[in-house]
Amino acid sequence: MVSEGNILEVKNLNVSFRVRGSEIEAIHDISLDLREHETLAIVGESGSGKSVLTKTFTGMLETNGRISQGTVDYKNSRLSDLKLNKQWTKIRGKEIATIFQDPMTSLDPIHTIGSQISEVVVKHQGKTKKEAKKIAIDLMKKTGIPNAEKRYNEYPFEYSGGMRQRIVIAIALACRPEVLICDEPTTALDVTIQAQILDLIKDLQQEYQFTIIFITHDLGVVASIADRIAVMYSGRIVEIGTCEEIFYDSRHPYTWSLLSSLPQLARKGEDLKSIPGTPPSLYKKIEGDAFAPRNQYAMGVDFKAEPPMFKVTDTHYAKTWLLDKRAPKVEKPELIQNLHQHMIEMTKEDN
Amino acid sequence: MNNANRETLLSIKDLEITFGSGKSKFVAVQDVNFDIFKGEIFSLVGESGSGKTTIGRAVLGINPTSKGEIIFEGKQINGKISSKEKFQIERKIQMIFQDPSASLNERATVDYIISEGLYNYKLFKTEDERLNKVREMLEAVGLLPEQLYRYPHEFSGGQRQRIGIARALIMNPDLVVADEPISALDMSIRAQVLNLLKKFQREQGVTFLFVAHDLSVVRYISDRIAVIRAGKILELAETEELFKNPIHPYTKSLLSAIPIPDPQIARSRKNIIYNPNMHDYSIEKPEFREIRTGHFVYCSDSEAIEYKKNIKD
Amino acid sequence: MQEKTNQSKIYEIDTIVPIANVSEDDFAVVSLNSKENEKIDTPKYSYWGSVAKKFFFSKITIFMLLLMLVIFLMAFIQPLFSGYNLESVGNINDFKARYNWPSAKYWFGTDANGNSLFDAIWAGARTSISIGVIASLITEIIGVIVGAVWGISKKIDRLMLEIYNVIANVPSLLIIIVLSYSFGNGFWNLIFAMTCTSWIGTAYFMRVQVMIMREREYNVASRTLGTPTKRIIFRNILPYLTSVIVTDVSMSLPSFISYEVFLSFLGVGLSQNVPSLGRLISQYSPYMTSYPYLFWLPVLVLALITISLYIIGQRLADASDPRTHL
Amino acid sequence: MKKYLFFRVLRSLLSIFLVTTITYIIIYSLIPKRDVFSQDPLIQKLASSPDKLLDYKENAYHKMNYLDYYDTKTLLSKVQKETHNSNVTGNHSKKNFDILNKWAKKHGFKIKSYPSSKRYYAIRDLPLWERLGRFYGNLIKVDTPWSVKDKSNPHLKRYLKIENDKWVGWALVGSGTKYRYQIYFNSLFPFIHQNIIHFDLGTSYPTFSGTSVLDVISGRQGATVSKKYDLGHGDIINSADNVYTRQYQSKEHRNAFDYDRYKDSYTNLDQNYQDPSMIGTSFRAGFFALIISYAISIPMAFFMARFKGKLFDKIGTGIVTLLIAIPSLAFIYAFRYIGAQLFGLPDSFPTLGASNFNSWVMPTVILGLLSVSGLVIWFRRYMIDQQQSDYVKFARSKGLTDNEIYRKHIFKNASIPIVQNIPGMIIGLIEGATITENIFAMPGMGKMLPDAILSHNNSIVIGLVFIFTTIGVLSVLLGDILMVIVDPRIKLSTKGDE
Repeated sequence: MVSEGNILEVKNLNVSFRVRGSEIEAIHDISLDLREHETLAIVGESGSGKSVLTKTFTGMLETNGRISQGTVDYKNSRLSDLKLNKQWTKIRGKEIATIFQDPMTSLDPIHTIGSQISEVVVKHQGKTKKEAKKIAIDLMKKTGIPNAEKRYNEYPFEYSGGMRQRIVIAIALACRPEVLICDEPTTALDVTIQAQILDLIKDLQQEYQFTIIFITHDLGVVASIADRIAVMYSGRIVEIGTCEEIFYDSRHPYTWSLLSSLPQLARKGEDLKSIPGTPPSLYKKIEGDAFAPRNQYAMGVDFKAEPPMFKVTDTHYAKTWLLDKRAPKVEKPELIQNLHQHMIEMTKEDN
Repeated sequence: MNNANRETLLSIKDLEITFGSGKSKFVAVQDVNFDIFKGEIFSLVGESGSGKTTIGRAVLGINPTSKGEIIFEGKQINGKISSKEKFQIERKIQMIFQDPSASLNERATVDYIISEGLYNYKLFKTEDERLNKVREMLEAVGLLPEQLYRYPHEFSGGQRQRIGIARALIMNPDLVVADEPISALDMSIRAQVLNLLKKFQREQGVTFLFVAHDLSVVRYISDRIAVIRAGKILELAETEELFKNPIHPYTKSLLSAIPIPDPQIARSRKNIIYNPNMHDYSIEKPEFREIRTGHFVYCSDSEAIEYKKNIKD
Repeated sequence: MQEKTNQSKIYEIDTIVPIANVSEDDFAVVSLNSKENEKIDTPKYSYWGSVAKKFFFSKITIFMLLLMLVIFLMAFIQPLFSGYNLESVGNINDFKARYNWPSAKYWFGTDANGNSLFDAIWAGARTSISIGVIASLITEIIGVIVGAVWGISKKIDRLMLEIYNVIANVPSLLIIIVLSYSFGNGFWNLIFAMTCTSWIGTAYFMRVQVMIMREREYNVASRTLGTPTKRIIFRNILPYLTSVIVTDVSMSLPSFISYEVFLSFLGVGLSQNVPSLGRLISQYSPYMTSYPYLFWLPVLVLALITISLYIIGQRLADASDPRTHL
Repeated sequence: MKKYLFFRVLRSLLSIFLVTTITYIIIYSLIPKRDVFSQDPLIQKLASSPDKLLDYKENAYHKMNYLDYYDTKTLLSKVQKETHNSNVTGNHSKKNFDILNKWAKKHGFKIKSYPSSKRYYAIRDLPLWERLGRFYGNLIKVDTPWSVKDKSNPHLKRYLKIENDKWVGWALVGSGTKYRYQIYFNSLFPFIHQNIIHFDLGTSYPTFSGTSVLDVISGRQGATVSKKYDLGHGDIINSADNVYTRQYQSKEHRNAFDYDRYKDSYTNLDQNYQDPSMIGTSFRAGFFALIISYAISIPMAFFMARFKGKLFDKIGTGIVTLLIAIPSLAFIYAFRYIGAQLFGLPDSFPTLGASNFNSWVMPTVILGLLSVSGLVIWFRRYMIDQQQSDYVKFARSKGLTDNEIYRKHIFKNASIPIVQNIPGMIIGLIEGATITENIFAMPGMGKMLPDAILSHNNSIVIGLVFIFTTIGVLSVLLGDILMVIVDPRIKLSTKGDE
């Protein structure tokens, strides 16, 4: 049972994979609440475990992966206890739907676009095929497909990337889900299409009132869409807060680095701020703070003990020793100190 | 900067590139004109299918051209040229690829990958000299000499891309075509690669043709930017000029699509959608015109007048 | 367990979190060695080392390898001592020597002519294995080379495709039968008949693989570095195809042996005086019920040869696929 | 699309032509022509009379298109007709030789004399290209109302009409044609039959001596059977005649009894035999083997992929590995043994004959089983490849059950390459049939091939190569067309160019 106002709750979740005889931990001690009707963005680089985390919500972990500890609750059911595919089919689509990164391959290449939408309408809304076709065409129109009646009978290869992603969204909508997981839905798309898809998702959320989990590696993308942002690194949530808190008042050095390295913030003539090195290999056991070796503010303690979650405000938490009383008071990098002011100036200047 | 005084390294004139023939003929690039000056980073920005990569590959001689000229250091390098000449030009123009995992030979060591071009052009006298060159290059891209005999798949994405850069730059090229070198990388890694390219431009005077789809990345790195759509260049200007005075509606739409990393501004911002049917070119034919010094736009006469009126300074 | 609960606990900002073994001094910013971040933690990778490790990992593979070794040694050494002659009828009138069931003296028994089946089988196995190995080698070498060139060069593609289309439409057994009929019987004639067109199948297969490879970015990269085509084939393309080639060999070896057996069974192919497993099987097939050992023992040896070859080949192909090395 | 199809068919025909021609050239240039007699018992019998032996041999070569051969009588009639010189005889004399030799030089012949009688005869070796020319020149024969040229029957009517014939029912009936019934219908597959176009692949020798190759392969076999023909008015005739094959018979060869029965000149006809033809036997076995093979492999591969890594998959993989690794000969023997011992099925086709269902069971089932391993491996592979694809992941995330995903999406996608493989299966079946038919002594085309080779029946070998190649080429064509039907992404017009 989840608490009032929440739709999904994750508690102390650990997920591990068996690879060539050894156990690899992909998710480490994550706790997370998802509020009803909110948009939660999960930001992290590849390998940080952001997709693995959401796969536990729909039972789509690869066969060598398992939840080794902790619980996932959705409304009245404990998802972490579901084992059989049959049990999951009650959740997938109908309750929690997912759209994936690559719209080019998400659709079955040899079935018509229309049939792939109405298949879901028939399944989840219990309509006849004829009714389903009408609903499908409506959904196509709603997601911005021009000439929907005609394009209903076309095949995926006749659609462009942006159009396919709209279809993928239409299919997800046809499930009437409570939660929509968007797993990097715009990464493979061009910038202008990305902006349009983001607008579309926003508009549809207004209309259908579902909850969104938006996964991305680009912090810049989520500013316009997220209510809350969780930053992940190496299988851990290192900072979580409202969108404003993350952008204007972040506390974790990794979040600082992510923000500083955004090209939109770069200053002409200076080097871009970059995060040195590469994310830790999952094969190696992490001691202390996973980010420590790349952290310019790293302290001795970071190599010895894993930092706990510190509460900054009721909505804002960060997992770094810098928030311990003993730590030196470190200012965040100058580049992102007056982010809002800076961005206002820049947008003015650029017309 | 006055462009007239700058030395042109690469000049593209009336370039047209087509694929296929007969009914399935497809014009990928048309009427493309631009110059790249020595030592600058010139960016070609457009969406997928706009023909930007095709132009980059034509410069490298990978895609054949159907019309027009590509002139490099005063000599035409497209069309029919002798294989000997081609071989010599191949050394001077190098490429950095988009996908670091696909563009490295997984069955070869880093040593071989970086030395491949050296072997082909016999750019060393002794084995020691070659090894030294490779080690230096490895260092220059921030990798460790001890990783010389490792295989690409042992490296992370960002590291692999740096191997790709090392392989191209060890050839001492005059021009490097960087084809979306960061779009396959994680946000946090991108800066490393961009800084590295900038460093080579600054320190060794390498000229870059930087192909990208994202204006935000390009702004930081490039000296001049050309915006391309559907095989035609729509606008070309110096970077700051383009951002301050975007003229073509398509450029405006591209700029409006750049994500703003600020929740308050991002939420209130409107996305401009470009409709290519807004231009009426049925009577007046569009041309690539210089609207103000160094700022070119693809437009008709009446549009040009309109655009000039709206320029602010 | 203590530690786990500790981790999950949330602390107010600016509190002192109790932890063991940490002093005040640990809360000072330390300088980082940026090179340290570039280090690779995994042990060094060697392709062939990993292939060997993966290959010898399975007990079945080792068993099959031993089995194959024993069979090969027997087939190539035993006939040197036995002096077996297929057409020898010296013992035909010695009734004691005829139709002996397997025993300590005649391990595999004797046939109607009083010849030892044990000797016959190894002499036959030698022929059959030789044919399989030689034919596979020829097919594979020609096929891989032609296929590589075919896949790279667009010029010869059209012509080769037409040739391939003509040949591929004809059942290969038909080609082999007709050719070995036309060229007459004999060991090398048979090999020629078998390999005359078989290479084109391999070549076509290689062509498709090479064409998939050819457009990969790293080959384009090599071209921009001025690498000549020959080196692209040998350094960039063929190394990727080892597992594909090994798979192909592991399929073609048993099939050539099978062809030989069948042709000899029909009485086409090898000369009358050459022993082969196919000939033994065909010769002894009437005894299937009366003296079953005569028929089933050659069949068994034949099956063991092809099974061991096939399984070893498949395992080697698996092992040489780097995706399995992780 | 139409243009593509046209060129596609043209290329297929070219393939058939090339393969047949090459085979023809190889066989006729590499195999010594005297080999054809190596199995011929008549040679021994004729050894005592060298003239007859020589005549026999040269006649055989003549039939096989190695050479043109005129014995003394024919030679003389030719020469006399042309030179109007009735004095010339075949006897050994300078004068005769000169006259004959003069004619021979003009026509490229050589005059030779028989070993014992010393009488003259003429031969002309045919160059390979001329033999090939004759082969292709005679390949297709079209029957028209002007086909029959019989001087003894000047009033023969020449027509084609559709009528209700009392022997065969409604048919397109011809007169002046070689065959009486140009198009007719009956209960035999494919129900509509024609006699307008006939293929002539040469004459069989030494086995089935003198019969046309195509008749050997496509003619029914076994004992004759009588059939009842109800001609109306209570007129019922019991006859073994196969009335569908009625051909024109000239007056001089006419048999009065037959003429009385059929009331026209079409009295030359085949008998009804009880067993299917060679081609029919092979087709029947091949068709059902194909069905058996798909019926076993598709579900097997489906469930192996569905439960990948589970017990069923492991057992299946083991079986498939064994099937691939064991030589087909050993496999067939083992299966034949099991079938005979456990189910009492005949281990040879002729034991019970073609009319008994049990004779067909083992050869057909085994032929089907031979292709199972390959099909299972590929289909399982395709299914597993599909399992990894993104659309399956997406289908799962939209709440489809595994059953729905496998049935609607994975199976259909994996079927596309399988459709493309159908031609390969058919070609494989031809190979398999060569083996099974031999082992079961089944009178089909597969058995005929080695039989023809062992008896040096070159015409049959070439005929079989022609037929097998045609089947192969047509099945590839069929596969390509099927692909276009099942896969929306492929358009024929582009496929040929790329």
